[in-house]
Parts: sequence; C-alpha cells; structure tokens
Amino acid sequence: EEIKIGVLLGFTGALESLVADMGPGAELAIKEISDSGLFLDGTTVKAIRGDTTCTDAAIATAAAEKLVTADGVKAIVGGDCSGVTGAALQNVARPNGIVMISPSATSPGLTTAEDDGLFFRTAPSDARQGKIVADILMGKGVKKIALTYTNNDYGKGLSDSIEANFKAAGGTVTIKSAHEDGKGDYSAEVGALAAAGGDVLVVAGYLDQGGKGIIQSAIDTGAFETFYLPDGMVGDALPAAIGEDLNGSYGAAPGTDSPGAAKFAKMATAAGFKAGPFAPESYDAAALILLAMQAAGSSESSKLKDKVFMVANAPGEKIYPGELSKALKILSDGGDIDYEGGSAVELIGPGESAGNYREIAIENGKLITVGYR
Amino acid sequence: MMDTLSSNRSVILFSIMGLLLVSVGIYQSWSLALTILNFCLISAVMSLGVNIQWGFAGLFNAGVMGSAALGGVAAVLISSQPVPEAIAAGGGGILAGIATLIVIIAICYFVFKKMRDHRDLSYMIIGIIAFIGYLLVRSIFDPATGAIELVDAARTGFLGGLGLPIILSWFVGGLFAAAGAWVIGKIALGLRSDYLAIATLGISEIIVAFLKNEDWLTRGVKNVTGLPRPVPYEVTLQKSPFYQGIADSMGFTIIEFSSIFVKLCYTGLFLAVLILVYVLSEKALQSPWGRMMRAIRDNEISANAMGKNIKARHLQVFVLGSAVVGIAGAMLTTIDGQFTPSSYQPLRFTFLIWVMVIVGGSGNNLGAILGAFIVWFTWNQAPEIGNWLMGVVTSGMAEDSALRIHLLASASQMRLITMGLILLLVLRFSPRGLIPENNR
Amino acid sequence: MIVIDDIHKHFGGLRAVDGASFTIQTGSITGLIGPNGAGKTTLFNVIAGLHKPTSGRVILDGDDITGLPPHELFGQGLLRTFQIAHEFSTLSVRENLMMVPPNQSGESLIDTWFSPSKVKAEEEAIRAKADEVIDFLEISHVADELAGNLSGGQKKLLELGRTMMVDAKIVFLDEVGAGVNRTLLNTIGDAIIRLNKERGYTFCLIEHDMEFITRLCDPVVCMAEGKVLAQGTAEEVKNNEDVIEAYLGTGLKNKPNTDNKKTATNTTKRKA
Amino acid sequence: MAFLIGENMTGGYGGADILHDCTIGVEKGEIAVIVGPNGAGKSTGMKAIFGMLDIHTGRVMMDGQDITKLSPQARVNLGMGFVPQTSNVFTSMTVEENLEMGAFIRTDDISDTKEQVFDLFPILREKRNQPAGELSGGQRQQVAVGRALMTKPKVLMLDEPTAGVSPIVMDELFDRIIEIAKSGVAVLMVEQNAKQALNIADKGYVLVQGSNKYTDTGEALLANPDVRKAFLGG
Amino acid sequence: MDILNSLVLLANYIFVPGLTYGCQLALGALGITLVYGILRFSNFAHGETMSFGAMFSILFMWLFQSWGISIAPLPTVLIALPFGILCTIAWVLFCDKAIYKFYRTKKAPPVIFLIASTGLMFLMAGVIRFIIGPRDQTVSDGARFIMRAREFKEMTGLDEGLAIKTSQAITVIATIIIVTLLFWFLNKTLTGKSMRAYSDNEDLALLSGINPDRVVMYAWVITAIIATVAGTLYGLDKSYKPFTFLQLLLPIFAAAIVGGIGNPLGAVVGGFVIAFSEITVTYAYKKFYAYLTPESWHSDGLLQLLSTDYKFAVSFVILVVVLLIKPTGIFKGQSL
Ligand SMILES: Nc1ncnc2c1ncn2[C@@H]1O[C@H](COP(=O)(O)OP(=O)(O)OP(=O)(O)O)[C@@H](O)[C@H]1O
Ligand SMILES: Nc1ncnc2c1ncn2[C@@H]1O[C@H](COP(=O)(O)OP(=O)(O)OP(=O)(O)O)[C@@H](O)[C@H]1O
Ligand SMILES: [Mg+2]
Ligand SMILES: [Mg+2]
Repeated sequence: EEIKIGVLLGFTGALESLVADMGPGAELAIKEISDSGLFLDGTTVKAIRGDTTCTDAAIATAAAEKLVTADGVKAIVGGDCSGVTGAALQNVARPNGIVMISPSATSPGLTTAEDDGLFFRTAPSDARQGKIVADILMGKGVKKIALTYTNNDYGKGLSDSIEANFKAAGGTVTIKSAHEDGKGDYSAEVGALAAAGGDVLVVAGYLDQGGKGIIQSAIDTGAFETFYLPDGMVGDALPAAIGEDLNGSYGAAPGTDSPGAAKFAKMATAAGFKAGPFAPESYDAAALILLAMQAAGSSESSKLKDKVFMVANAPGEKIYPGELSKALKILSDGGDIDYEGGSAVELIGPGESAGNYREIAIENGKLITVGYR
Repeated sequence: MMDTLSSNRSVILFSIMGLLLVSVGIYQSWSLALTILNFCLISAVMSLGVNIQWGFAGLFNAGVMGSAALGGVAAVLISSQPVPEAIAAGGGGILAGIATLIVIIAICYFVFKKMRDHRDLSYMIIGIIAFIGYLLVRSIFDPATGAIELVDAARTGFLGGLGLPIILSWFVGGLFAAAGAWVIGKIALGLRSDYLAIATLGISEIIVAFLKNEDWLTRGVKNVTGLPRPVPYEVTLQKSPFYQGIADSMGFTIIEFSSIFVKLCYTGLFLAVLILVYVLSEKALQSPWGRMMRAIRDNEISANAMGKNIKARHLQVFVLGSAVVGIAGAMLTTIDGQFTPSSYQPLRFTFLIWVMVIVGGSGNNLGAILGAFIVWFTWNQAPEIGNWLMGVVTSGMAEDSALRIHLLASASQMRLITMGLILLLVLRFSPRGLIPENNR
Repeated sequence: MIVIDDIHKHFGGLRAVDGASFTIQTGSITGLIGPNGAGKTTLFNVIAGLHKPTSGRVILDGDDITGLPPHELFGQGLLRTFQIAHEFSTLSVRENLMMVPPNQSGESLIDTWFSPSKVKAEEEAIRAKADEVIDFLEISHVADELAGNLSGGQKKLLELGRTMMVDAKIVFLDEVGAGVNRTLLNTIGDAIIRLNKERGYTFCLIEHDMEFITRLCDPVVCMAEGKVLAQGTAEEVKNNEDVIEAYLGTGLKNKPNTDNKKTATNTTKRKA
Repeated sequence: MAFLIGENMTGGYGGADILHDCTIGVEKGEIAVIVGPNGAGKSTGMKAIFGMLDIHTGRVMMDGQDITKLSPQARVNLGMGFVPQTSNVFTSMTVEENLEMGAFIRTDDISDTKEQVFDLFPILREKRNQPAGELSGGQRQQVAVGRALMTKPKVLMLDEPTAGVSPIVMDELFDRIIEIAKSGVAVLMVEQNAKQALNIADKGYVLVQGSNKYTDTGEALLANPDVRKAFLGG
Repeated sequence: MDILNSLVLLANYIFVPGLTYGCQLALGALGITLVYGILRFSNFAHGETMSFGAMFSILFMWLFQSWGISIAPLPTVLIALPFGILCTIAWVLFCDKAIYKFYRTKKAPPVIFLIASTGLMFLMAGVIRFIIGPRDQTVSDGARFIMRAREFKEMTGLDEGLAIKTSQAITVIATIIIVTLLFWFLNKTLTGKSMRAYSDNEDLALLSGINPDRVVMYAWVITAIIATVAGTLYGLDKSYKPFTFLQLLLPIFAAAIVGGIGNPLGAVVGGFVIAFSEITVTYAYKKFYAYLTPESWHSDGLLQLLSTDYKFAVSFVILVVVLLIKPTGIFKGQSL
C-alpha cells in the first residue's frame, strides 16, 4: 500500500528559486521514511507536487483541491506564501479535514485563523526572532540601525517585530523601508537607506532575492559595510555570491548546537540541492507529518493532527535529519520522540515553531557559527 | 450562412470544453472540476469586460489588474467586520484627511477652470497648491494611519469594513472599478494603442501599490483573511444531519457532498452574473451602438467627422468594461475568502485575461467566454499535461540517467512550456481566435 | 453663411494656410482650387475642427465656431469628406452609411436594452435610406462588401454617400472627383446641383477638374501658398493671369491636341 | 507579341473572380491606357500583371519570357516599376528617402535621376526632408510617381498618377510620360482623366466588370461616341 | 568642501546608479523598440530573449572557466558573449520561422503577434528554467571595481565616497556604442532605410524591390545581438536569475514607450527617465541637505518625498505625466 503526501509550493513564480530547494527538502524526508520500510507496517509514501505560484490564490486552491480530492493525499506540506496558504487552508484543507504544515508561511493572521487544529508550521515565529535580533545587535553595541524588509507578510511581520524590540531596548531605527523581490534594481532603496544612515543595515529578506540585491547594491555604493542577516538571509549562497565584502556581517537563524542543520546540509548536497532558506523547514514539515502518522498509527489527518505536538516537542529522544527510521522505530514501539530536525523545531501555542537560534558571522567569505541562543 | 457556420463552431468548441471539464470530473474529481469551472466563470466575466473595451472599441486597456483589485477592495470594505478600536483611534483623522483632499482638489479644479486664458501660470499655481496640499494631507493622514495600524497590528491594524453581506460587494466592486476607470479614462484616454496600454498598466500598478502599502485600509501585505461567504461553509454542512441524510441517499460521503454542494452554490451565482453580463453586452454589440463602436474602433477621425463623440464613447466603454472586471474581481475575492494585494500581478490579471480574449476571438462575446475557459483551464491543468509529457519523454530512459533526474526535477517548469505551446498552437490553427468576430 | 476670417495654420515653420479669408454664401456652390500644397485641405481641416488654427476665426451664421470639435460641427449641420478616403474598412458599405445619422436611439445603451422596438423601427428607416444612397452611387453590387475592399474610386463615392445620409446645412467636399469615372462624376455633379437647389445645401468643394468646377461652381476661390489668390466666377478665375501661371498652366507641350486643349508653349514656368 | 502582356487573366482576391479573361499589353516605347468605371478591375488588372494577386488562368509575359510565377520583387528586378493607386508613399520617411527606396535595386549612382525627378516636380526638392505623410494629396502623388521613376524601369505601370494633382502638374506629368515612352520604356497606365490620357495613348483598353469591352488606339476610342458617353463623361 | 561632499553624495547614490540602471533599461528597450519599429508588434518575449542570451553566455562562460581561460581584470563572460549571441540569433531566427512568419504572411493584426509573443514568452521561460534552473547565478568575476568608495575617500580626502564598478562602465560604454551604431544603421545605410520602408508600407516595399525576408532576418539578428548584450551585462552587474527578466519587462516597456517606441534615441532617454525618476523621487535628501545648510536647520526628517514602497508607482506617475504632455512619447514614437 502507498500513501500520498502533497507538496504544495510555488514551483513557478516569485519564490521559485527558493522552492527549488524547498521542494526537494520535503521530498527527501518523504523518501527517507518511505525507504525505511518501518512506516506504518511497511507502507510506502509518495510525494505529489502542487504548484501555488506563490501569488495566485485561485491556482493554489485548485492545485490543493486536486491534491486532496483527485490524488487523495493524506496531508500537505505547504504552502509557501501566506496568501495562497490561507486560501488553500480555508477552501480545501478545512472542508476536507486535511492537515497542512507550512515550512515558510509566517503570517500572524494564520495563527488566529480558524483551522480546526489542522494547520501547523515549522517556520519560526516573527515575535521570537525580533527579540533575538535586538539582543544580538545590542550585544554588539549597535545603537542605530537602518531596516529594510521584503514586502510580504514575512518581511513585514519580522521587521515590525525587530523595530519594536530594538526600540524597546533603547536603539534607534533610522528608516524602515520595504523592497520588492525580483525587481531589476535596488539603487533607489539603497539611496534612501544610505541617506538615513545607521551602523548596521538589517535586511529582512531572502538571500537570493531582493535581500541579496540590496546588500550587493549597498556594498557597491559603499552605503553600508555591516549587515545583520535574519533567517531568510542565512545561507552559504550569500557569502559565495557577494564575496569578501560581506566579511564582518552577522546574523542568526533557527538552529541549535545540535548537529541538525549541518546534517541536513550534508544530506541536501548528497541529494543534489542546497540547504537554502526554508529547505530544512520543508524537510521538517514533511517529517513531522509522517512521524505524527506513525504515532497515530494512521494516515488519517483527523488522527494525526493530535500527534503533531507530541512528536515535535519534548519529552522524548531527540531526532535529527537522517534519523527518521530511528524515530519510526521508537514510535512504533510506543516510545516518545522530540523531533528537532534541520531547523530545531519546537512547536508552541497554536502550532508554530518556537525555535532556538544559531548565531552566525561571515569571516573570510565563509559563514561560521559563533554561538547559540 | 456565415452565422450558422460560426454558431456550429461555437457549439462544438463549447462541447469540447464541457467534455474536458467532465473528464476532469471523471478522472480526477468532481470537486476539482467544479473548482475549475468556478474560476473559469469568473475569468469569463473578466474577459467579457476586456472584450467590451478591446473587442468593441479597440481600447488597449492593460489596467485590468487595477479594476480587479478595486473589486477586491470592495469585498473587504463591504463584508469584513468593522474594528471599533481602530475607528476610534484614527477614523476621525482619516475623515479629516479625505475632506482636506477633496477641498484641495476642488481648489485646483477651480483654478483650472478660472484661469483658462493663462494656462502655464495656472499649471504652476496648481502645481504649488498640489504640493502644499500633499504635505498638508499627509500631515493629517500619517498620524491617523499610524494610530490605526498600531491597533493589534498582527490581527487587525485596519479600519475594517461594514460587515454587510459579501454579495453586495459584487455590485459595489463594479462601482468602485467604474469610478476608478472614470478617473483613469479622463486622464489617459487621449492616448493611443500601446501608449494607452502602458499608461493604464502604470496607473493600475499605482493602485495596487496603494493597496499593498496602505495597511490602514487593506492590511497591505498582511492580507485580510476570513471574509464571510455568500454560501454555507462545508464544515457547517458536515455537521448537519439533514445534509448527512441527503449525502447518504446519494451515495456520497458527507465531505464530498458538502464540498460539491458549496461549489455548486458558487457556480449558480457566478453563472447568473455571467449570463446577465453576456446578454447585455451581446445586445449592445448587435445594436447600432455596437456598429458605432466598431466604426470608432476602425477610424476615429472619420467617426468624429461623422458626428460621433469619440471621447465620450471611449469613456463610456472604458467605464463599463472596467466595471465588469471589477465585479469579477469582487467575485474572485469572494471565492478566495480573502484579499491578498500582492496577488495582483500584471502577468496574471492583465496578460492572461488578454490572452483569453484574443485566443477566444476578440470582438466576439462567446469567443471571450470560451477563451477564458480554455486559457484558465490550461493555466490550471498545464502541470498535469506537463507531467504527463515528462513521463512519456523520460519513460525510455534509464532509471538513474542524469538527464532523466534533471528532467523530472524540472518538471514543474512544464507549466510554462505547456501554457506557451498550447497558446501558440491555438493561435496557429485559428489566428483570429477560436470564435472570430463575424464581420457583419 | 460661413465667414473664413484671416485663418493661419502653421506646421512648425511651414505656413500651410497663411491668412486666408473668404466667404461661403448660404445656398452657393463655392469651388476651391489651387496648386498642390496650396493649403486647401488644411483649410478644410481647420474649418471642420480637425486642426486648431494658429490664428483666425471661422464664423457660421454669426456664431464663432473656431476650434469646435468635429462632432459638434457635425451636429450643427457642417459635413466634410476626406481627400484620402477615410472609410470604415471593417464595416460593410451599408453599415458605413447607416452609422452616419446622428442621435440614433440605438446608439444609447439604455434604449438598446430597454426599448428594442423603437430602435428596430428607426433602424429600418435608416437602412432604407442607406439603400437609396447606394443605388444612387451605383454600388449596390458591393453593398455588403467590406468597405476596405472597395476600389479607389468606390471609396471616394462612399465618402460622398455618407454626406447624403443626413440633412446637412453645408457640405465640404475634398476632391470627391479624383479617381472617379468622369461619366459618374457628371451624375454626381447633377446630384450636387439637385441637393443644392431642392434641399438648399450649401457646398464648398475642392477639385482639380476645371470642367467640373466650371459647370458647378459660383463663385470659385483660388488659393496659392496659403493665401487667396483670386476669386470670382469660374470664367473670371480661369482667365486670371496669376491663376493660369500658378495653377492652370497652358496645356501639353509635346503632342498637338486633338481634343479641346490649348497647345503647349513651353515658356511657362511655374512657381512652386 | 507585346513587350509586356497579361493574357486572358482570370482571378481575384480569393473571393469571386474580379478579372474575367482580361488581356492587357503594351509595347516598348508605347503608352497604353486603361479606362473604365469605378470598380471595373483596372487596378486589379495592374496588380495581376505585377504579381500581387493570383490569377488562376492566363499568363503574364515580358520580353517573351513567362513571368506568371515570379514574385513582385523579382519583377522589379526584371525592370518593372509600379505606382499603386493608394498608399503609394512611405509616409514616415522623408521625400528623399522615398526616392532612394525607389532606387533600392540600383547599384549605380542615383543622384542624376534624383535631380531629374526634382526638376520634374520642383516642390519635392523643397520638401525633400519632410516626411511624405505630411504632404498634401497632390504632393504625395508626385512623390509616388517620382519613386517609380527612380527605378529607371523598362516598364512603367502607373495607377491613376494624376488623381489629385493640379492641372499644371498634370500637364507636366503627361509631357514627361510621353518623353519616357519615347526613350523606349513601355508605359501602362490607368486613368480617370481619360480624355487627356487617351489623347497621348498609343493603345487604349476599356475595362468593364473585369473584361475587355473595347480595345483600340487612343484616338479611335476618343472618337467612339459610345465610349465617350459611357466612360469618358460625354 | 561641503558642496563637493554633497555633489559626490548625489553622484554616488543617484547619478552613477541611475546612469547604469538607465542604460540597462535602455538596452532592453532598444530591442523592443527595434521589433516594434520594423516588425510592428510589441514583443513580450523580449525579456526572455535577453534571459536566453544571458543564459548561453553564462553556459559558455562556465565552459571557458573550466578550461581556465580568463581575460582578467575583465570578466570572463565578455569572451563568452559572442557565442551567446550566435546561439540567440539562431534561436530567434528559428522562432521567427516557426511562429511569426505564419502570421506575417496572413497579415495578422499586431495584437495577434503580441499574444503569440506572449506564448513564446511562456515557452522560453520554461525552456530556460529547464536548462539552467530557476536559481540565482553569479556572473561577475575579474575586477569588480574600477574605484571603490573607500579608495575614493582616501584619494580625495572627502567624507563621501564614490564607487564605480567595472560592470557599470562596460554597460554605459556598450549602450553608447549600440545606440550610435543602431541610429546610424537605421537612418544612414540603405539596408537600414529599407528596413524602415518595410515597416512603413510592406506592399510598397515589395514594389521597390526590397526583399522582406531579408529585412525580417536583419531585424531579428540585430534584436538578438542587443538582447544578448543587454541580458548578459545585466547579469554581470547584478546577477542572473530567470525570474527577474519577467519583472524587468515592465520597466523596459515603460522606457521604450515613454521615449517614443520605434525610436532608438527614445529608448535611451526613456530608460533614463524611468531610472532617474525612480531614484530621485524616493531618495532621502537628509544628508544632502545637511551638507548644504547650517547645523541649526537640520531636522530628524528623512526629507523623502515618497517612501521607496512607491518607487514603482513614482516612475509610472512620471510616465503618465510625460505621455499626457507628449502622447507618443518624448521622441514622437510610432503608433500602430
Ligand atoms: N501635418 C502636417 N505637417 C506638416 N506640414 C503639413 C502637414 N499637413 C500639410 N502640410 C503642408 O501644408 C501644405 C498644404 O497642404 P494641403 O494638404 O492643405 O494642400 P492642398 O491645397 O490640399 O493640396 P492638394 O491639392 O495637393 O491636396 C503642404 O505643403 C503640406 O506639405
Ligand atoms: N483587396 C480586395 N479584396 C476584395 N475585393 C477587392 C479588393 N480590392 C478590390 N476589390 C474589388 O474588386 C473590384 C475591382 O476593384 P479595382 O480596384 O480593380 O477597381 P478599379 O477598376 O481600379 O476602380 P477605381 O477606378 O475605382 O480605382 C471592386 O469591386 C472591389 O470591390
Ligand atoms: Mg488637398
Ligand atoms: Mg483603381
């Protein structure tokens, strides 16, 4: 017997370059579990992709509808952008009672939306990260920052939270301005940011989208030399693209001193993709779904939705990427696990990741971990 | 003769379209088929709107996106619940700001009218007034909007709406879009062909930028979710023993039944709108009015010399067409159940609708409808077709061939390729559209 | 009566019309001649509201109509045809004519949607009228052809036909005769005279065919280089030295004429 | 056989046939004139000879060679020049560029010919740098004819070259056409100023509904009372 | 000193980036203008053509890099460019044969071409992602900077720096060369004139002995060259990512149209209008103002007319205003 899991992400459209790693991330977990032979008495699992295009709610709804009613998926990893995720959740997942775990939709609106307990996410909460950012910056003695964010709910929410926390800690935000992803040129944004000034530029964006464009342009014009990199910006691709000029910048991304992130990165490389932003989260979302199924002893969403918290949080044995068969075994033996995965998953409140943070710095054109929070 | 030929053709083509939908129902699921049908219906209304502008009058309106977005805003303003705290915090400021804005516009207009004879001077004065006015209005608006956006930013942070039934917003959406179109038309309709296109596109980008960044009105990129529905919720139906009974007697599970039932309700509503718009615009097209529009489209100078007021007529169709698009925009927001400003992308809301009109056969209402069905269907089913193609292509390859792996990994890109191919093929085999305009 | 009062129309540095003044009396058939580029068409365009004059006024029966848009002038009974045919090429010949009558109730959407019977009755009357015009112009075999597919001359006829669809006060014809068969042109001439006599239309027509001008027009105005060069009866103008030099010339040089042409004198030199 | 001849041409624009077994020809050094009512198919006949529409019966011969299947460009290269009746200038290009385009296939020096055209139509010299679209109707017509003259063709085909030109220019034009013919070029033209045209014509064709109704010398046609009455305005 | 500082400030944040971005838009707009001017339709596939050309340049660049060929300090991609151009020429000529030719012979209206080009846009977008994937690719190697901001400060002793990148210089030079050549070609050479003649009146061009197939071929070849150069230089300056070219299409069209579509000079001017209006209106003039006025006048405000959120809107406002004053663009473009 084979069960199906939907992978509902924007394979085409604005975030396609991120999804190029997120999709394989989710599928990696699914394959790992399917190949283990330990899942639900040897049931195999198959991933089925659905495309959200990131922006088009109609397409996303129809894609979800197809996954659920035509392909008969038991649960969905996705969606990616908050808008389409909300539409798919309300119009498809809820009516059909299907669990969705989103690796990247961070909108607070989703937190409060009626979800009948079906919606979870492995992306960290903005509120928590804002605090971390303020702490790190203050710790370095930074008093004045300029802030730019990608103009979507992720960027907006994160920057709101950073601004609030940083101000509360006594700092000044000289400017807070949005940038659009995928545009041709960021000179105007950088011009305004530079004029406002600040010791550090906080770039709440994505590392291969507008965020990168802003940093590139800021370095080119000499507007800023030091950047703070929140989770969407942390990845090896960024120093690789920008080079030595990024040295001295720092940031933090979800992660523990656990080997999770590194392990995932290795697995990703072996599987032929990169551990880009939200790729570990995608892996974790898929893993959580399947582990919850194992715990529930059933692939039905109505059953597994109650087990997600159990597998994700303590108590239990910590599980990292690549150890899914171990987890399956423990669960089938009636044990308990604490799934950490690639992004140090910790669910709080209404089903979202609380997260620990790994502080990083760029040195010699390389991303290195300097500590944990 | 010509007529029967083309009507035969449309019967055949619509039947094929119907068969495609039915086959989705059989081979995939009925629920999916109905979802697709519903979006097709909305798209059809939208493409009728564009057809009125382009097909009837030759106006190259690339601002479809803006009208659709205005329709969407109407849905928010009509149906979402008011946020009393926000209104208390900034409602007064907003009102004062709007009042000031109106006064300033009135002054500018007054100067414009009074100083007919000193054009350059009057432009200068208007410029200065507008600039000062802009600063003034912002000084009133900014604190108010700031206060509103602070009210529980994560959940509300906006004024909310009137809390009325959402179906009312279809009408209001049409009005909003019409009002917007009137302003745009007054500004831009003097421009021709591609110049008009880029100007309207530009203005609609401005509208969307506004909706995306003015959080106090629309929550901006944080989206307004949970808009009420004009039809029952599946979960409610699932709990009702009455519907449970019906579902049982028809041999469906209650989940299947509820989701099909809800979709059918939508289908009924959308179909009613589509038929109404179709009948009215078909009547218009077949009348002397339609003849006049075709004449204007053909040769403006000559039509003007024959006593037709080109500007007024252009404005009329522009407003009408946009209103229809606005209605469709409100309908789309209704079925999504949420308003997402960042989803208004020119590719999706302008080009795609244009493709529908041209592929279907511009100037022909049935064509526009058929085009909408086919294009949206393809847009949606392209990944399936793509995957299938990919499967065929890679079937002969070795399990671990690098090419096969690469191809399968890129299969999602087949959406674009399939879409492009189908478009090119359709256009190749009927270059004037599937149901061309009959020239008499 | 139309008074053309010191009209100037400049295109950049070029003075296409350079202070033209003359009067078109009500009930007259005024001819307008002049060398190519004299500014005749430009003057028409100014009168008909297509161009705004650089300066000067056009006065129709005492009202200043300078710069009114074409459709308003049409409403006042002022019609014009185009030198380079401006047919509606994607409409049939009949439709080309049927679209002309103003204030058709079918042109209002409200009436179209809510009082179709009224629209229908009106439409039938207009169609009958159009068929009449079509018969007159001897183009009934192409009545349902797209106007874009007409021959050059047929398009010219259609131009004329459109002015016959309404009750006009004054009609400006810009070279309706160019490219029209001479036999048919004579019929058209008769029609113009008849419309003038029976319905009291005033005509102003540009034409290069002097025979035609002589037969129809009184007075004749000759323009050159944007100004009025001469005016008077056809005979007066034809015999005016300036007009002969600038416009008429003195006939063929190479071949002795067998018809009613003067012999060439080779000495004539024209101004541009 | 004539230097250029369209023999028994039948065909049209894809719908019903416009030309019915129509024959038109012209000798070197001669002027042939086609007259007839509007819509008779005169222009269509010219286009057929120039290969701009398909004739399904009949053939076009030039200098003894069958050119029925040649493309219009190929005919230009064989030395045919054509002034169509409508849209016969490049409106967005200057007068001078229009003339240069007329000489596109020539590889020799064109300045002499250009001067000749300017001498013939002095107004064009004055307006050489103005876009042709901004010219008056008659001036355009002069550009159109000038463009064809620039080709230095062996056969010159003119579709109503004098429509809209003032009498003085018309006379000059006819003079010039006679000269051109005398220099050994075959001239085929359609005219509504039929009396003047037949006056200088060696051969005249009267077309009615796509068929040859009368074919004779110019003088004879002029003298024929039926022709005069029905087609030349009495 | 302060005046110098303020000028350098503007140069660094407005002039240099505006010039570069303007040139990038102009190069794109040139291709659009050329197709519109000669073949008479709005080519929506042009953005993807740029992307296609850039992709091939990058593929060849990788090849050369793997062979260890380099022309440091200039970026390697420059030697790959000619090969990219050849591939793109082949591709567009193929597309013309397979797609547009049919509509040309049918004399289809421009809007059909437009929609066909949209179809091609989708197709090419897919093909490109198939070949090179949707991810971001770094193109630049060699010396990135001609002058860094820090170096400038040290050199001049000013407080403000001025940075100029190699890619910026290359872009500007390429634009000047291409525009001049194109202008000269279209207006002075017989072939160029025959191309304009063809676009003006196809039938008459035929009667003048102009070979339409050749005109069309030339037009596509030139378009392919410009597109590849534009795409590659863009990738060199920023980075190459397929998705951006879809987003670039809009400003590029805006540039072509505001300058007067069909006119090469218009494309350049239009590019600058769009680029500079985006940058100047949303720039925060606080620092600039601070340099020029006494201390006591300074305020906390950013002196920003509009937030950068509206930068796109601003360029469109300017565009609409320009069109209202000059309805066919600054340089009196064509209109179908
Ligand atoms: N739009 C324009 N721009 C520039 N010059 C123009 C324009 N329209 C006309 N002209 C010029 O104005 C002059 C007068 O042209 P007009 O068309 O009025 O002449 P006309 O008297 O009607 O001549 P014809 O008998 O040849 O029709 C011509 O020299 C022409 O070149
Ligand atoms: N492109 C076309 N498509 C279809 N029919 C056409 C086309 N052009 C001309 N016709 C038809 O062919 C017939 C002959 O046209 P043609 O242009 O040859 O007439 P003509 O003798 O030159 O008349 P004129 O003296 O008015 O120029 C006309 O009835 C016309 O309607
Ligand atoms: Mg004239
Ligand atoms: Mg003819």
